[in-house]
Amino acid sequence: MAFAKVCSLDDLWEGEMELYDVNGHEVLIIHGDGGYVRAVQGICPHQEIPLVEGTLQGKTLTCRAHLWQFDVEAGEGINPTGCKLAIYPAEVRDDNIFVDVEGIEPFYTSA
Amino acid sequence: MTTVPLCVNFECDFVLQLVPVESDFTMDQVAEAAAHHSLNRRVKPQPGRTLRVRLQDGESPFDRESTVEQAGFQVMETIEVYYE
Amino acid sequence: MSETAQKLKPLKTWSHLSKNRRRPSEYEIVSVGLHFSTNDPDCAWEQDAGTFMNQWYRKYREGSPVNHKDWDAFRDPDELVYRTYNIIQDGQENYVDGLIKEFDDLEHDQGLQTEWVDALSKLYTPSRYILHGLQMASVYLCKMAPASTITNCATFQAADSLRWLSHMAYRTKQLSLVWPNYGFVDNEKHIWENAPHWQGFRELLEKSLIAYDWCETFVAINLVLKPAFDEACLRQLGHAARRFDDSFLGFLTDAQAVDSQRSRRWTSSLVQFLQQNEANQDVLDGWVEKWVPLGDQAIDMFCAALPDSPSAADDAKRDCWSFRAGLGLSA
Amino acid sequence: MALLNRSDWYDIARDTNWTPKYVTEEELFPKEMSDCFDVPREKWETYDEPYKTSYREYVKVQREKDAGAYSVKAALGRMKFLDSADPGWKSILKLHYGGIALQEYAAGMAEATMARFGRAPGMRNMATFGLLDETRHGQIQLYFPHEYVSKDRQFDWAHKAMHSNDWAAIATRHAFADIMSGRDATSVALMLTFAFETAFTNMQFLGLAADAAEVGDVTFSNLISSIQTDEARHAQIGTPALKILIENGHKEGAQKLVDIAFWRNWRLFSVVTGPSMDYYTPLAKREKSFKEFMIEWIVGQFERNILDIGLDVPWYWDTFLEDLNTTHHGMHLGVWYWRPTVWWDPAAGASPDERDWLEEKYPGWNDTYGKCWDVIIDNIKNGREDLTLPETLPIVCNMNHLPIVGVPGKKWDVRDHYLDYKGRRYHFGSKVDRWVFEQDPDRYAGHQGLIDRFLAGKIQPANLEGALKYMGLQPEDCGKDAHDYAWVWNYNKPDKVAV
Amino acid sequence: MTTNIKDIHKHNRVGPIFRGGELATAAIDALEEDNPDKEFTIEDRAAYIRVETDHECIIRRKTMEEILGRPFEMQELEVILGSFSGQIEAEQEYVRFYFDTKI
Repeated sequence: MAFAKVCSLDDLWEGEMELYDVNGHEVLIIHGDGGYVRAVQGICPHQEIPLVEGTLQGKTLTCRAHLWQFDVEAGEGINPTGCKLAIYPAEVRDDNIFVDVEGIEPFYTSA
Repeated sequence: MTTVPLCVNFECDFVLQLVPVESDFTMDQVAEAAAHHSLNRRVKPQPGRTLRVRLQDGESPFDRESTVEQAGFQVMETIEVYYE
Repeated sequence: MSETAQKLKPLKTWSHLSKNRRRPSEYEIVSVGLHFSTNDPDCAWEQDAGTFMNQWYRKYREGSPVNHKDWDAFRDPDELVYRTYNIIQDGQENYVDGLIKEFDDLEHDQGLQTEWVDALSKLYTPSRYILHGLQMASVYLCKMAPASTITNCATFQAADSLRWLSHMAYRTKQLSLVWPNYGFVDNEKHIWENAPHWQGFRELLEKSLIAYDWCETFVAINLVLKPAFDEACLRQLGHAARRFDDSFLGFLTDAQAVDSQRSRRWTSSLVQFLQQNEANQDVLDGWVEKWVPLGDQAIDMFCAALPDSPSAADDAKRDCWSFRAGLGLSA
Repeated sequence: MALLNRSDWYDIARDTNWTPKYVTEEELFPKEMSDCFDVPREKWETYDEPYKTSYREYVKVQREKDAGAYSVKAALGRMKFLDSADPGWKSILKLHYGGIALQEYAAGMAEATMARFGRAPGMRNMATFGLLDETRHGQIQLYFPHEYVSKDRQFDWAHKAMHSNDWAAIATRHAFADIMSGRDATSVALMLTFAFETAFTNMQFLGLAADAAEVGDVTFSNLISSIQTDEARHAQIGTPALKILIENGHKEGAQKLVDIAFWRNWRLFSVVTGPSMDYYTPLAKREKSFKEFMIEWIVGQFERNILDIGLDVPWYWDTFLEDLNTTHHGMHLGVWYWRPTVWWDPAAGASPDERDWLEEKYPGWNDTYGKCWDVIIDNIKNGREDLTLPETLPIVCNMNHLPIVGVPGKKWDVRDHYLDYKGRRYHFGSKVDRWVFEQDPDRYAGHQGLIDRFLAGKIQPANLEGALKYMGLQPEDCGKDAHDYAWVWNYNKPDKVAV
Repeated sequence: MTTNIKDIHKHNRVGPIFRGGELATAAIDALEEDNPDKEFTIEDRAAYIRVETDHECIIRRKTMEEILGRPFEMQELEVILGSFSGQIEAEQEYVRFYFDTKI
């Protein structure tokens, strides 16, 4: 049931990412170079830093605060390894981005 | 009856303006049409005084009753509208 | 609330780029759609449509037989902007400064063989006229191109030509100081205007300079003259230089080739861009067929004068041919 | 052997003229593209550019200039300044970028005319650097305002203005077509580099930079003064060209081109730089009045230069000196009154304190321009904003394409300097504009100004709304009073206190 | 304004107009050193500094090097040279500002 419309491709252009509240979940929607769309947890698992303030190069997302890096495809930490980003199912229908947040919780480290 | 656009220079205003009039307008009507775009906008009215119309540099005004057609105004003729 | 509904959304970039729905790069922000003279095909510049300049643009830009539905869609594959051009070329100039200093310390010019010094005076230093001619032709292309993204490529190409003209002037002076009796500095114009081996290039250059259709200039210069010059006067001359132990010239031509490679990249992109409209293919082929014989003749005449280089002309022509053939052009 | 100095090899790099054999000299350098005076080639070979540079020096120095401009921008985080900037100052930025960025790029195409068709190799080389410079000016002046478009749609006009039929864009395009884009290489050297770049660019790029520094807009101040360092170099293309023309008996013709260019620039700057300095810049931050800056840069500096090179001052100089007191006040009043037709928010600059300043700098202001502002102020106070907005179009000059203005109030002297030519009446804002037309009527005669287009039915519907549409202005773009009339409430303050 | 506006151009003042900063300070020092018989007026307007003297002045590369205590190429001056009064002669070893005529 749970795919919800978050925004349109007019709102979020290729090369942009934006933080959205989707049914109470803070979700970072990424519309990456080449046109792929991903939805990941909005807050860095390291500390309480919004990832939207970081930078995206290719599929590598870097948090602005301590430069933790993640592969947004798999949600795996690149540096450091061993940490994870929650990935929400996302799809594009008729130029709109839909995300399903049901049953997915963000990861946090205690580091 | 045709519309004749005029180039109007209104006394004490700072700019020439485009004012369309009809060929059967009297000079009083021309003055009124011109005044609409200057008086109370950038020029203070002078109650009790009459507005007259003349060609730019014309020595004397046209009769108040004569029409645009009678005055022979060409399209974009430059006229001055001023207090008598 | 119809009023709110009609209210325009805030922009993320220039309105003309917004339709792409893609975050624009610095290159796009500052390079795309800068010519406003293309807006009215009958009157490029805001004056009487019949002025000489307006007629010129109508004839040589709007009247060109090549067409494209959106000239502003062209992109430089290197995405060069003014800022990055200077950074790159300042670095390249540092490298050439280093070469000059290194070979100067080695007293390189003093050790040249006299036969080769003579060759340099006839085959190398007179090419300042071509380098300057390329500069002139490139600025013309820049002035007339139908999109600012094409103009900018031509601008940097013109600047590159001035760069090499400057190096040539420097080398000419250096050689004249070490070898005062070979006519360096004073004799190049005479050689350029009279020596048989330059007449092919001279004919090609002069005719290219008056090929005033913007795209014909592009074909004549970027697909024929520049490749012919690069292959004959840089690469083959560079090979000959190494055979005469003049490694300095070889290093210099290698450095120049970096600029030429960049020119070929955007040249290729522009040809492919033109080919998006099938009708342009015949026009391009027609121009290539018109100009290539002049290019081949220039190579033949020049390479015949290269010492100890029997295969130079064929090698140079083959390399030019394969560059154009790789772009699907008929020669 | 020591490394060479620039002067050792410089002349070789400009010994690049040759005699064409396979094409004719006329084909290679058509008179209409190269030199309308047809000075022989060998005379041009004495051309010696006084401000020299080499490619090597150029890329190094320009890299350094850009590093300076971009790093200041990055370090100061411009967005914050813009948020707190006075609305009048924001309007200066919008006007500046929209009027200038793409025209600078177009100036590059005029540099290209000199670089291809100039008869002297030294001119061609210097103009190649000039072409690069103008590429810089176009690009950097798009890059800097781009980040503002998300905050304020009017900044879109930095790119859009010159593509539009806004009257200010038509006026700007017409002026620059006349001094650069539509001219041969020699004329460009005189009209663009000499008459414009050694004169008026100083006003906008150094004079205004002084105001910017006062306002605290360090990024903008730094940017435009950096741009002017390029102009100072390539502006010197014109001086040796002028000397050659004078030496070869063409003083009169050269003088005429300089006179035309100077006048065209003057009128344009009266609407761009004049209001910026005397009305939009916050009062406390004004370095000098527009007239004082004009006296410093144009009368004191440029006029002296004209004489030194061997020309005379333009024949209309007395008219011009008189104009310094008036024209830009009328242009400002026109821009403010027709504010929906511009892409910036004009600051009225007519509060009581500002009027005191204007009266001091321009004695008689209150009795003339002030009279119009008195009526405007009353209307706003009385809730009649409608009367402060236009219902028709001003007549624009067929030469400068700006409203035909004059002195209002007690010294009313507005007039139409018209001319009938080949069955059509042309309207001009001054006798000098009319004189320019008469020098070369066919260059201008077929052109239609905004009013001509309106009367020809090209603007539909034929009213102000249609005109705004024709000019490309959406409601969000249209100019409003920059301070939302707050300046009006400084009048009659005692009354308000009493209430 | 006490001078008649029609006479304002009747002067022989030449010189550079610099953008502010360390280099400008050095260049002004160099001007004074290289033109010992000249008096300079300096008008500082934050964004630019107008430096003027009578009829002619010169800045030499060597002097700039001495003042800055580092190698200096004359072209570096371009970074701060926003404008100038008079004519210019910009060479590798010096930059000169001058008038051909005297008023």
